[in-house]
Amino acid sequence: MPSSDLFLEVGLSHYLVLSAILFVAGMAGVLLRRNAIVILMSVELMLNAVNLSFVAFSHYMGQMDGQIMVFFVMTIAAAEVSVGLAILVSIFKRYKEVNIRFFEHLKG
Amino acid sequence: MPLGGVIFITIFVAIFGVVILFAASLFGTRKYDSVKFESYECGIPVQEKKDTKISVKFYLTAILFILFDIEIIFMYPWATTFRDFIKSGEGGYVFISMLVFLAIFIFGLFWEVKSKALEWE
Amino acid sequence: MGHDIFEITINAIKLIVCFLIIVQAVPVLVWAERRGSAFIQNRLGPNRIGPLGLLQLAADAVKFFFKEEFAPANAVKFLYYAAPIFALIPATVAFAAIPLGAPVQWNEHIFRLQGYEINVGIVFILAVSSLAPYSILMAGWGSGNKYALMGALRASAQVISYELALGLSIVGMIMTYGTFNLSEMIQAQQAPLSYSLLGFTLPLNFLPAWGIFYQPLGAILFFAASFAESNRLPFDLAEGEAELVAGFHVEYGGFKMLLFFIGEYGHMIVASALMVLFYFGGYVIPGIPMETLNQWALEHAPDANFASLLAGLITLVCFLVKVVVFLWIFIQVRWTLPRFRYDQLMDLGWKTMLPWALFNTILTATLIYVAHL
Amino acid sequence: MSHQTLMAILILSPLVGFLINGFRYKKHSAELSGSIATGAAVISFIAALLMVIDLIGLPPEERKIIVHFFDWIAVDRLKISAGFTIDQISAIMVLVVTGVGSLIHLFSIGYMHHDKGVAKYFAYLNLFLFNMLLLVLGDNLLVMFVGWEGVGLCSYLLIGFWFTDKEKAAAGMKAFVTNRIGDAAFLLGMFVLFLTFGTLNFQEINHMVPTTSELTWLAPITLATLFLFIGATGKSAQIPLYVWLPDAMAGPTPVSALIHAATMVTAGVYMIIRLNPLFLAAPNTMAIIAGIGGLTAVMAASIGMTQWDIKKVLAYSTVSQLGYMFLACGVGAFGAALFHLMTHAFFKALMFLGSGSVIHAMHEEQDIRKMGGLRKYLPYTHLTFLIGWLAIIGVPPFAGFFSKDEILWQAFHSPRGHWALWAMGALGAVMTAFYMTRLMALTFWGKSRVPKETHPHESPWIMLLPLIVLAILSAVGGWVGIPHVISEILPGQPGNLLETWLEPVIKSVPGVAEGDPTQEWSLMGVSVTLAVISALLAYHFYVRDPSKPKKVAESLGKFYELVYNKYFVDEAYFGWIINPLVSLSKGIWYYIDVNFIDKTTYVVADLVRGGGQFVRGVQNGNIQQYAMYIGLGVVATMTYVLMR
Amino acid sequence: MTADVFLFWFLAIVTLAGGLTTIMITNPIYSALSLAFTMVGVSALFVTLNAYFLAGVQLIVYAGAVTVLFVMVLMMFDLKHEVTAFTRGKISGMVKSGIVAVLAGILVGSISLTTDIFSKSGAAPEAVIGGDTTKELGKVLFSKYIFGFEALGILLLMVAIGAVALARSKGGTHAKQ
Repeated sequence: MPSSDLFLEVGLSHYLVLSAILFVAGMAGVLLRRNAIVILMSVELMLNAVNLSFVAFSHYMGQMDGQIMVFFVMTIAAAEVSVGLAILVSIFKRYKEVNIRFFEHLKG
Repeated sequence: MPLGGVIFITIFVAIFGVVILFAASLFGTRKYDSVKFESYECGIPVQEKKDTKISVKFYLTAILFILFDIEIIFMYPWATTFRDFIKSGEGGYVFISMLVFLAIFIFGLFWEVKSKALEWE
Repeated sequence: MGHDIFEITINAIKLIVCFLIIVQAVPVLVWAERRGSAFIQNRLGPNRIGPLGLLQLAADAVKFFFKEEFAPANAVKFLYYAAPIFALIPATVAFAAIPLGAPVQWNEHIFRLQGYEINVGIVFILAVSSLAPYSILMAGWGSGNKYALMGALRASAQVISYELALGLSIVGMIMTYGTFNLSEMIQAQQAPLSYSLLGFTLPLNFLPAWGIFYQPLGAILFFAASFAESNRLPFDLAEGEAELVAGFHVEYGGFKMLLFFIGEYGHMIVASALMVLFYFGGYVIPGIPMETLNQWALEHAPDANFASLLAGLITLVCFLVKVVVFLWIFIQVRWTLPRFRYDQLMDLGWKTMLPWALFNTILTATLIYVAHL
Repeated sequence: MSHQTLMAILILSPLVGFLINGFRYKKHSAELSGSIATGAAVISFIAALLMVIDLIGLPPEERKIIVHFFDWIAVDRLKISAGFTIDQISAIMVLVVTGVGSLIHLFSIGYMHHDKGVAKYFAYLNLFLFNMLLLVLGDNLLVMFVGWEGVGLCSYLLIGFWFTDKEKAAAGMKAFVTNRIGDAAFLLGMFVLFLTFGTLNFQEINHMVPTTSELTWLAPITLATLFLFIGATGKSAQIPLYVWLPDAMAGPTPVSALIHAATMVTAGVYMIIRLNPLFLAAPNTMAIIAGIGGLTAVMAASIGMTQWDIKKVLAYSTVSQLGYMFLACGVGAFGAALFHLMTHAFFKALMFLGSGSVIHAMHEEQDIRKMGGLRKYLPYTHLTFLIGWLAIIGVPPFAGFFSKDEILWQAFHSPRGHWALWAMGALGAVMTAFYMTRLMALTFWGKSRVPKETHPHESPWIMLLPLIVLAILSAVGGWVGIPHVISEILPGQPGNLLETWLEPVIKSVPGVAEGDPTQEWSLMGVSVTLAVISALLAYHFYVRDPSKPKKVAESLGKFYELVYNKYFVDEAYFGWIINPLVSLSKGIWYYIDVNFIDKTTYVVADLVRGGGQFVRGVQNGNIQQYAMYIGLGVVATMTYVLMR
Repeated sequence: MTADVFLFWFLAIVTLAGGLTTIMITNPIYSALSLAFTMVGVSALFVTLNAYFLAGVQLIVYAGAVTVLFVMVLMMFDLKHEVTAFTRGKISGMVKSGIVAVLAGILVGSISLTTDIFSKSGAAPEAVIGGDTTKELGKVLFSKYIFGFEALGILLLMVAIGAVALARSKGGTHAKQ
């Protein structure tokens, strides 16, 4: 892509690159943060990034399937957060701890 | 383009709020003492620790809200397209599949009520 | 390019006007509420400043402006100051999407009497309103006060609980109109009312085809849920003076408090406007379809432009009158009903309104399906 | 009604029954729960019947009703639809499953009358039926696999139905775990098939199978069929995975009849018949199947001769009969396998239900040493059991004769067959006759050994009705597949209906020669004669002798020598033939079953545990580290994909 | 630079800023709030892609429900002692950062290398869905994806039951400090 177009015309690749950066940012959060809740949030960030690329593909390829997938991803993300936070709250109630490194003591 | 309008009004309101709060702070009288900065707890001496015991119910409500909210949102596309489906002759199929979905919804709600997850006190 | 700038300017002005309507409506509403409540309770209410106490609101504004500015020591400063501003945004953004009157055609330009036209209007308004808990939670947390935090949690739990009933109660309505677009909904409500089922038709031509006649249960549920959404009595548990002092804004005073007020009244206005839009025909005058009105305006105005303007203004007034009726119901209810207990509130939301809304949805779907058999 | 509606009713009716009974799982009324469940099964059966009648109306080459409900999975090449097929094979199967299933549901109403969890029981039974229908009707391997897993689950739930008894719960667990081993292999087989053919649809696979046979061992079809066969040995209780079936008798007896005799355990055979062109293309696999089948038939029968528990005897008998079916599959006689599957479903369900009736009458006593002479207490049960007995030992013209004989003949005659296979089959038949007669003798005939405190009583009509229906089926069910040599001498010369029916869907083994009628007659004669002799022998030992020796020895001192001599022969039989045979059987049971096979699994378990200890260091509980491994994997994969 | 392009860049920067703040800031509450901000940004990006209904759903579900839940839980926890924000281990931290950087490079690189496949010339203009996609979405959802739709209903039911069971597991009904 010629550099003059880069800022003047927006296409699929712009959205994809944005989505990729968001995804990688979320991944960095998952890998590097210590607070379990923040890790869950980073997972949400990754899912959002994926959603963005789904919608972008859907738009530029003229198919609805991508948007449906986003719908499903959102549902599953919400389910995941519900269960994840429920587990975190249970652990927090017992141990007053949300550090992810603490969780390795929970193995049986 | 509505999106631009939305962004515009959002920023405008935010700036308006900031400006007006700032302006109000310029005009107000200022007579500070240490008591004034304490948290207001009905006049009794302030407990330093925010020793709040918050019922898990709040968060349980929020979780159930998310789940039911999504189920409701699933009904929106159905609601808009239901008449179109009826016109194209697929109404019965879509109607039944939604009834199944609603049955799941109702079962969930019924279960939550029965399991006393929605009881307060 | 000049054309673009013209459009942008017009839109910006429209948006600012929308915002100003909300802001300016608040003192009027406060006055109405105080006078109204006084009459309900056999008192006089504010009557000293200006005729009928009308200038009381100006005096209040000035008083708020000169209040002392401080934040509690425990407060998280950023959240504490940001919360009232965030309280304003959802109501304003949602209000700007509501069509206030018939579009005005001036030569080749069409001016819609709304901030912006959004083709998924209902979803947009619901989405924006769903952001309301943030302001509450930020205020509750930012104040660094446990009463505030409790109030915030209660308020947000309440708001989200009733959002379910609210969202579900309009599913039937969406099904009836088959669209998310607010303007199309108003269009659909112009025709005379007639019920048709299994090939039989019951024409009731003297009534307009308002949503209320198709969705009476949905309308009641929606209205009740809007009370809870805007944290008004009998649902103002968050403020429950006896238990929580003043809820999440216990630490707020002066103009910050006023901004919360504006947000709350803004919600009320949006809720009333939506009630009118969904169930009471929007800006259309009852009994007079838009064609008749346009015809009438053409006969009484110098040219087509002014006729369109006239029609727009008349519908705007009509809309405002309808909205005012509902605002008055809001005020009337506030001073009539006692406050719920918190468990009663939650039970009402989850165990009464949600099942009824579900019932309404299923009933509507069945009727529509049967009607088309 | 359209086929789609019928198919939906057929499949969903048990599911609805399951849901209804599942929601009222705490209710105690056997009548109501049972009626709901039985009603669901009967509706299913009627729907199946209507479909099959439609099917018969079609011309033979087009006999296939395919119903497509929705696309289930569509990822790249993997396109799986929720589609169901009724063709000649599944028609028989679906009738057996729903028909016998309905009868067993009916029987259960009486049998489970006093049980507390009766609604739960019927819910499981309906769920089983639903899953079995998925398995039978699915038009691709994945849908079949869903049913396959589902029936395994139901089997587990029902074996451990009285889970408060630890042993019974353990038996359920054993069945589940053993089945899982097979299921894993089944999955592997599916993967290989998908890699090879790019589809999992039965029709497409059967179309795509090359006409030439694969002769090497590691070729994809041989590999796939081997994996699938291992899966089948798990589900159908063949060597080496049969160990769970005898233990599975811990479940309620109707369950044993439905799941562990008539339907579920035949799933492996059914799968092989479904994919018969595929298996035909892999002669090596076929040889293994035949060998394992024959071996299982003999070994299980020999174990069956030593058991004292009425249900255990029947269980080993089931394993042995399944061995016959695999033997038939292995020699390419798929039609015979399906035939035997059907007749076996009739008579084995009959015998299990009969044993249920006996157990019911004896107040939960299962030891045949404490029975005897029950004929006079349970006349109808005895009569029906008798028919089942005649059928299983292969007395003409009962059902078992035709199917078993068909298998034996094919084992000898088919190009993939061998005289040794025939010999194994015949030996199995002889032993079957012996232990079944022994079972009959000890249970119904001879002197009563029933303890005084039990008063056996005939079962209620609701339990007898299924017995009678099944008895009729066991008697006449074999007439649909009368071999040519016999039909030639019968009046009217009835054709081999089953063979004609199955002809379009069953591929025959390449190089089948016309059979020699004399040879067929003589083989038939040999096997039947041997079986009858064996049965008479068993009758002699277990009915006549046990009472005679003492009486004769005490009262008739002078003729003692003569009598002694007579008994000396018998003792010799006992000492030289029966006891060695019994101890050999016991030895086989002890050394091969308990010591060798069980121990082998322990060794595997130890290996896995040791490996686990070694790898455990990596799994330190640090979730972020796991995430890091995932990230590394992603980076590596992406680099590989980009570099390629 | 047209309005659309301007909007994209504005939203992209805003969204990225929100996302980065989410993972960088040490106070979890600010993290959650900036996550909400990111969600709103993504929703606006959906609007630029004509996915109006999804944008609304994104706001309702993510910003209005999921992130509110995060904020509520954080406020309930009232984390006094701040958890060490980032991983401490030097080697693993370096490896992790390395993975992130490499992955970012690979993704962005491969997207820009394959850009000509998807660029404007590649996709025919009429293939780009214009206007209102909401009804289209409904139609596809309720015909092609009906099975997934029902399955998700059951998933949500299971999660509702599971979450209640988890929330009521040991530890009483009150969070203790």
